[in-house]
Amino acid sequence: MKYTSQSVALPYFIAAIGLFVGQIVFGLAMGLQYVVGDFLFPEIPFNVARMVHTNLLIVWLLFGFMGAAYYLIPEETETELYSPKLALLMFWIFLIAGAATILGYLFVDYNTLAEMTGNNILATMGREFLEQPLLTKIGIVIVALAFLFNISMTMLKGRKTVISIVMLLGLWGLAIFFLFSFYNPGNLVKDKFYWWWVVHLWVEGVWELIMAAMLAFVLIKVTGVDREVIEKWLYVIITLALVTGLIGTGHHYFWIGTPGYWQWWGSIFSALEPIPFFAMTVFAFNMVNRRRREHPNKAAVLWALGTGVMAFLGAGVWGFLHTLAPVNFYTHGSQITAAHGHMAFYGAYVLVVLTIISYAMPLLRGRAANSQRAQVVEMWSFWLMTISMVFITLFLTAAGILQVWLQRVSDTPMPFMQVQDQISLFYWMRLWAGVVFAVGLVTYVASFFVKGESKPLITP
Amino acid sequence: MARNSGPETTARRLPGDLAIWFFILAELLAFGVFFVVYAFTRANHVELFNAEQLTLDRTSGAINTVLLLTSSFFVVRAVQVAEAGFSRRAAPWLAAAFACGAGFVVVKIFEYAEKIGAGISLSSSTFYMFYLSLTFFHFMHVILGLVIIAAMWNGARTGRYGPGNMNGIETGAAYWHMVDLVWLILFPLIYVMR
Amino acid sequence: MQSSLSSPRHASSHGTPNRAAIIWAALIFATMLTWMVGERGDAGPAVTALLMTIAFAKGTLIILDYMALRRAPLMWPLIALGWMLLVCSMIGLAYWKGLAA
Amino acid sequence: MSGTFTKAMARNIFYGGTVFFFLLLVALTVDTTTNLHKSDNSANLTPQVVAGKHIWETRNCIGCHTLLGEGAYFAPELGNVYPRRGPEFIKAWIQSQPTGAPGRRQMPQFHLTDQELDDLVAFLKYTSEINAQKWPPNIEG
Repeated sequence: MKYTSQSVALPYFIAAIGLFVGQIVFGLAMGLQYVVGDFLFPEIPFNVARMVHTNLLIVWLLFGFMGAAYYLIPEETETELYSPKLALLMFWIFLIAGAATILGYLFVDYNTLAEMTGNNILATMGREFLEQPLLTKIGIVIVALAFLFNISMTMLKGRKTVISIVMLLGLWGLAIFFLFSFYNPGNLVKDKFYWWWVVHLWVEGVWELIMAAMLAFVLIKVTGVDREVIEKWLYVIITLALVTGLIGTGHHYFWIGTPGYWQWWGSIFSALEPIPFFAMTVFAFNMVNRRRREHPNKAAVLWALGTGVMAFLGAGVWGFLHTLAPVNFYTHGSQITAAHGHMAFYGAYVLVVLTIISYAMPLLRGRAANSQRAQVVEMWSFWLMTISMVFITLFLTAAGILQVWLQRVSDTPMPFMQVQDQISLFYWMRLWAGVVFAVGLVTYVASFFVKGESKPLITP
Repeated sequence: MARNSGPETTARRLPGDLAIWFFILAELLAFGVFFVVYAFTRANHVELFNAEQLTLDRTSGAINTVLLLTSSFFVVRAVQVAEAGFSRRAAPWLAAAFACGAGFVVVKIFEYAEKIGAGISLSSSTFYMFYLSLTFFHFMHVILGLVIIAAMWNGARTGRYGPGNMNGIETGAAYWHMVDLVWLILFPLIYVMR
Repeated sequence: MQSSLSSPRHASSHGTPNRAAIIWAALIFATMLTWMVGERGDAGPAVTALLMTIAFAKGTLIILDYMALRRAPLMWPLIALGWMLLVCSMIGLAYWKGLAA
Repeated sequence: MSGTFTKAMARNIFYGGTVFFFLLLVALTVDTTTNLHKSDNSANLTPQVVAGKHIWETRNCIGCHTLLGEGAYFAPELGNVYPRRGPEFIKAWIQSQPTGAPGRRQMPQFHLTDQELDDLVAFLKYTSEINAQKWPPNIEG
């Protein structure tokens, strides 16, 4: 850590990990509800558990992105943060608002929550991933603006590197496209159309800028490869990501009442979306192979390489599997979608946040790297979580293929619930893979408490 | 930046910036997939495609081909002149290239106006969907290319280019030739071949 | 800038004006050929093959000379020509499939 | 790798390419918006349908079901539930929840009034008449 204000990243990272644990607890509960339908009913119905699961994911990733920005922007711009106090204040506001929202989901009837929080003034709730009450949405905008103000002011007074510019572009894009969450027309087709301007343009657009910038930052640090080289490739990769991803939005416009031409535009451009992910993998391995130093933090290198590979598999390959309109006609809204969603979010965004945490956390705790023993535990957690996620994805894919076959392709299609019974074996296996994932997560948290002789921080 | 500093004049060298070549490859891939998808979709609707293809104006398509080819030629001349060390003399060539490209845009707008006037849209039929999508996608590339040529013209006029500084002009030229290249397939595929 | 006087060694990748003009004439001639085929309304496998061959030939000239990949590292002209060949032959294949249907 | 590769050019291409493809997305969006009335069934978008959509949202139905394939995958697709089950079955079904069958997936009781049930059914009817390019493949959704 070169600048004292970087330390505001620490609470953000801790909160991120804490909420991650919460997300997985609810994930396990839902995994069980898939096979034991009345588990926790009526206290926590599936729709509440799912809302908590997905909203916690989004919130902890946002905590991760913000923490990453607070950590890397001062170092990149070579100046102290504009206002560490504002950053800490926003941390508490965001944490309390987030926690209040989750508690609201759990302890207040959703309809009552909607009435209490002004949903009748401006109805924005009840749409997938955007279930947050109006007040929370406004809170997110305020926190995001204060955060962007803080980061932008820091950048204005310091060095403007490519990594910091790309990171900032991504974060600004994130805030701007979130504004579409306030647009909820009565026309369902329009509602769905612009809903994707938040969801797709986040995860297959501006978030990729954030991810690439974070990865590039860690790669510069752990490999010692010339900044010039890494930044040029950063530009090329994000160009490819947006060139394919922007029109790739069309792969969500196949069957929601939009004109038929989206089937062609969406299929063609989203078929190219794996290319930037592949480029990112090649780039990460290339930089590590050309490394000019042996960084003591081996775990961070592992997370970084894992990000490349798993993002390519989850977002690239599993996305491509069902992105072509003739295939998607059968797979749309099936367990195949769920399989892709799990591995893509894990591979691209969970791993990139864990990468920066793995790199920055020891430095924030005053050491160059954790002890050998702590790193071994951390790497174990990587393999446990990653391998179990691969299995979760494979089991869901198998469930999805069977579901599509029985319910949609067959000459004598079966009703939904009957099909669900047929594929419950795969749901059980998914649940067990999820348990292993949770074990991996516990291992991960434990790695922070493993004692041992850590590498001392040598200030250059 | 060891640019052309070696004594060997025969060394193989990629003209323009590597970054534009990645972009060109991505574009060629997108166009290529689009073309092949068109062709295979046509195979399932031969009558429809053959009938509606006749409503296209082949002559303006051919004129546009000539305009793009001529424009490309002018850009080559501009690059040659700049390479010989006469940056300012490259400017008129680039202006001529721009004029040809603008001519393409005008012809295309007339073509679109005629089709839109006839009530044809992206949703009219599979053929018109492809015709409008492919030509409009290409059309936007021409517009972007014109912006780039204008920037190159400005650079040439201020004497920026020369044997020691060819990166900008070669990069823009490579992009413009790519716009030409895809049209060379697009024209016979959509306007002529039945 | 001064050094450019003393370094006339810049590897010219872009051929001569005459060569560029001759290629331009060939490209225009080929375009006229394609246009004439269209006006005559010719169709059939031979015409498809002819038009795709013309397109490929024109593309080759653009790639090798105008884009100046002739003197680029071998990988680049091969990728560009490979793309051209692949697209033209896939289109040919699709038209052949259309005949059978 | 011979030749030039500069950060400035990579940056220009990033900005140029991004603006280009974003404008293309905007152009397609404009076309979609102007032609949407042909497929979005907005002719039947009555105040009752809008009220039904509000019920749909405030009961967080999307947390279990899919609607035109989007949502959770825990419970049946409802984009075509209107032709699949008909209005009376839908209302009776909602009123009789939860089934309480041990080990089976449970749907909460939402205590909807008759008016609210009618609104919701109107919304589901409107949704089923959206031209979704023949999706889903069959009546089972």
